[in-house]
Amino acid sequence: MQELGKAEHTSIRVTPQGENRVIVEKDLSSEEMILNMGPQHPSTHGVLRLECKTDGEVVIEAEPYLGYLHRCFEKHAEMVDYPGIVPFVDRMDYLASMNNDFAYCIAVEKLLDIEIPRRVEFMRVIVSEINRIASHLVAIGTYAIDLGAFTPFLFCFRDREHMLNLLEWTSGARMLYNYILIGGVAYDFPKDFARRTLEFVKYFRPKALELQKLLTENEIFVKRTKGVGMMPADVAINYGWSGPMLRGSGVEWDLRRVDGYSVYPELDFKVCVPDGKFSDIGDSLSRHVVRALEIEESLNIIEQCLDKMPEEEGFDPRSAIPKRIRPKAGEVYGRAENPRGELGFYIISDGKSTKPLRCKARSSCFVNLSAMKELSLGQLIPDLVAIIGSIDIVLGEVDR
Amino acid sequence: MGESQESVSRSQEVEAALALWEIVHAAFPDAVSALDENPFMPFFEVQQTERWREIALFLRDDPKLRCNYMACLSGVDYPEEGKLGIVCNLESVGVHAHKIAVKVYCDREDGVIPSVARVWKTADWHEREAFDMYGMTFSGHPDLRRILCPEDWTGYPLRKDYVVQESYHGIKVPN
Amino acid sequence: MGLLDAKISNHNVLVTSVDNVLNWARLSSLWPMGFGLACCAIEMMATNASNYDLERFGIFPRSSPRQSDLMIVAGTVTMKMAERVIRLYEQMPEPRYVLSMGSCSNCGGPYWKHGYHVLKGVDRIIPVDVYVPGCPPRPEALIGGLMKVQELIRMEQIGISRVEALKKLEEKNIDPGQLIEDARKGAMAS
Amino acid sequence: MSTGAFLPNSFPIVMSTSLNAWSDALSEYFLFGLPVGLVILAALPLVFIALYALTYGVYGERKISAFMQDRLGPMEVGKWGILQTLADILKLLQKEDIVNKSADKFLFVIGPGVLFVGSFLAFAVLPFGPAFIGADLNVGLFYAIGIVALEVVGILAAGWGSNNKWALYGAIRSVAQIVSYEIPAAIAILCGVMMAGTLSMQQFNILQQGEYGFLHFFLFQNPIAWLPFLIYFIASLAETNRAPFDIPEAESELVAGYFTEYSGMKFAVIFLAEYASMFMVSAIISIVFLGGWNSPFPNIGPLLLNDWTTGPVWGAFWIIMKGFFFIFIQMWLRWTLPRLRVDQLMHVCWKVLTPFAFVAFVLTAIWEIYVK
Repeated sequence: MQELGKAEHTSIRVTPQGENRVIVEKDLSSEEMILNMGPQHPSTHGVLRLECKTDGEVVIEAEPYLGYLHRCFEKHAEMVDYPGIVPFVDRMDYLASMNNDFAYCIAVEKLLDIEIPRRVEFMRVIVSEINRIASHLVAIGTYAIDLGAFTPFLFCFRDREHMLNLLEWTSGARMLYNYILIGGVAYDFPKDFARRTLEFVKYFRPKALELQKLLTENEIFVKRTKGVGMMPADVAINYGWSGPMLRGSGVEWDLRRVDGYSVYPELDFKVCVPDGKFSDIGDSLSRHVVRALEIEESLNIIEQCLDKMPEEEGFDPRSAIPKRIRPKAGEVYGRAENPRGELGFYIISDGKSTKPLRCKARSSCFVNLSAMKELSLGQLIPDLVAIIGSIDIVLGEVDR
Repeated sequence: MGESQESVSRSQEVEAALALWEIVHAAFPDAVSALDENPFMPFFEVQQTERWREIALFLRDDPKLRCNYMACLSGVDYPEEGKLGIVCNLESVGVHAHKIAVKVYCDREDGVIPSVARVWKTADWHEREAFDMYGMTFSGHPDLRRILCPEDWTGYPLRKDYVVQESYHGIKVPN
Repeated sequence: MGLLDAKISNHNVLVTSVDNVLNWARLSSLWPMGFGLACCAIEMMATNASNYDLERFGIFPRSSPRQSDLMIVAGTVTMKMAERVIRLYEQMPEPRYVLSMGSCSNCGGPYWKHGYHVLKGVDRIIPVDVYVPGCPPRPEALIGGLMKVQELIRMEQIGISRVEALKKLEEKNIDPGQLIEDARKGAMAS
Repeated sequence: MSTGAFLPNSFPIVMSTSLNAWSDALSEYFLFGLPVGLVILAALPLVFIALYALTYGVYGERKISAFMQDRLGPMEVGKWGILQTLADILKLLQKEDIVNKSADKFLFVIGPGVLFVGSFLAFAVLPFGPAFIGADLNVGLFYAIGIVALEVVGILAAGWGSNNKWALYGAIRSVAQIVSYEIPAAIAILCGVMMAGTLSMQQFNILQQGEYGFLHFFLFQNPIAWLPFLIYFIASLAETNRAPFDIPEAESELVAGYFTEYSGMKFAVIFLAEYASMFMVSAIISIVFLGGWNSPFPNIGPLLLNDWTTGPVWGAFWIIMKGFFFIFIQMWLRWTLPRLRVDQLMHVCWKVLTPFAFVAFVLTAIWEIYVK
């Protein structure tokens, strides 16, 4: 079974330059069919809709339709004041609320030009890295479901619960935390947080390995994802890809390293890119592998942060929060590395009101998904599912 | 975040942007404005809107610039000036370490901005979103349709004078 | 009551026990449609997953509306989605139930005031049987809501309408938390 | 080979000792001139399918998958959830039976019926122990393989009649898959037939009888028998649409495959048919390669394990247990592996399994003619 699928029809493999694109010959009996995938479909990760033109199993063209979860974030951002936006930001990428808050707070703090206590920075990094692991686990789990393996999904969710418990213990909410505030965080860590987090890290390391054995190294999984949805690096940059998607194409681009915001410059972590031995650089498998490797890196970051974090008795994490948040006139583009890529906020302040004049969220999924049309050309329907899964979209962030 | 470290990196950012702007200004002396040297987001404005695509291509392809990555394209409404605009955050990934923002304006009613969807493919959806929310047209866009709101939605929601429609397909919209 | 929606005016012992058996069957195998819309969908998935395991109650998600009995509207319903929700609801076979999960589908939630594109409550388009508040509701809350649906089914009889059953349910107010507690105690005892 | 190979004295339960005694007796039973016995004969496998699908098929699968996934599975409906499947069936009975307007009503309605009849008819030649078989045809195995293929018609009717694109995709995929995998499966079975020299299901069992238990099974009689055994097992997964070949009902791709549009009782019938054919292929593999209703235990000196565990009731026990064992492996694979892509599936069939099946065929022939 080692050679299983080796002679896959190379004519169907697509590279975006288009030299290997499948050309469906129009003979007399062939007829195109329009297949409407979604908005309620198990593999579209929510309410994405794809209108596929198909010829048999081959997708000639897939046009994504968005907006089924358009919740008017930008309108709300203009209607409520700066701290009031945080809960809405939470609900954008609901799998990684902490990271969203972090990105938003970075943008506003840049505008306010305030200094954050060092301990708060560490706390922010810890919670957002925990949330990054949780988010990657959902991404990997749902990807497994897309490819037909149900058990890894449940393993992922089982381990995710531990992280949710940690974050709930810290912030009081299971999913949408509203924890990172402008200028600080809502509460100090509970007593013993460090010990329990380290316990979790110790528990989770073998589980991550188990997941890797069950899924990533599975022969069928590799056959299903290797070489599917190829995206060369330059095209990926042109499409504005970021995060694990861009790194999957072999570009070492991580905002934690490039921008070096917060305390990331002090931390020792690797920017994960595929080495091209296990996967073809730029395919779905690479993107999956990058996520799997990042889980490991995030665990390292958490350990380092817990080690370096200054301990202070009676620390008030809200001490740096301004009494009245009214930035001076100006505009800013602040961004941070979300589990799905670059999450940026473009904020205009008029200097007079406590509400932003404009707050645009540059969501990573939205941008990553825009390459869907190109990626899907000439693929088979099962590959289409594999590609959507590898993009790891969260519709809340795509549609905002 | 260390204050001193941050201010150093910021000024570096502005310096890089200034060097970038000088090259663009030399190539298009009439079309671009002076650089706004604010520490958060240095930007310049495109004064001849119709030359925006040319400038964009130059920004992307000039070997000294190579702004190959468009981080963000946001539509903005300026009701006082009677204008709509877009703000593009550009960056060079893997080649140079500089970034800059560009602003392009158009009229509020029936405004047209040249599309850069063929320069940066990511601009395709961003421009569709700006069209959806603000209603400016992007000339030369391959597929300019609404992206988030339904096709038959009335009005442009993010304009400051937007009024929500009463019902959509028989369903009451406002609360 | 679908096929059995015949008018039976006087309830005797026989009809009542048939009722009980049929109701038991329906409440023991509620197959929800995996209808994840937004944030709540993740909590719904978490409830289906190992830690909360809805399958204990015989609830396991089907992806086709034709084979499902219960629609869990998990998340924000937007204007663009509204017509699809109606269509999916109509595709479900009777007897069908709707559980509105989370503030967004209950009433629009945080998007109540400025959400021009958000439907302010899924009950504006389809009839809702049970509302579960929360943003998002915890898995325990969802399980509580599902127990409420089970209670509603238990109240149903051949010949009486859903509205009357709902009224009966309101009269007989049952605390879902207590139900879970009782079930747990029962499981511990056995 | 005669029926004299039985050891009459070793039967633990005093019953008629000759082959097919129960079924022969039943078939001669007439009540008021009506062939009641024949009806019972036909009804028994049906009852078996229903019971097995209710208990082991659905409930067992849910429990097994739950334990593999750190869950509990059905717990609240009856003690440990044992009434879960009963509740499901009762509920499905009450559901509205939807036939959509644009469906081809005739095909839509007969689809599940054909599907079920196809898999049920094969049970006619399945020996449930030495004393019971529906019809001891001399071409029993051939008949079983042939009649199971009737399912394809039912699936195609269901998928086409639904007038749903997902159902159509599911049906076409399923038909392509089943028809393709018939070939390696049939060739692999032919290897077993060559070893036995017969097509009769009962004869297969008798030939694998002996005091050394499992050593008489065809799997261990021939150094290359494991090859057709594996080929047939893999092909049988594909024929019954089980993972990793479950692409016709791939939930994440095709919603629910060819039964997307089915609700209520028709859906239950489709499920019943699926579980029936799962048992059928498992029974065939255990009859052809693993001795069917023969006890796997050998006689070790004074411990007459083989003799003690042989008899009509023991026979039924063994064949059902062997079937269940293979179904368990099917479930195990189902909850572990991702699924293949369509073209990879066809690749496995035509470029891997079929050539190897031919190789196995030739090698078995050589072994049978020149070595044995």
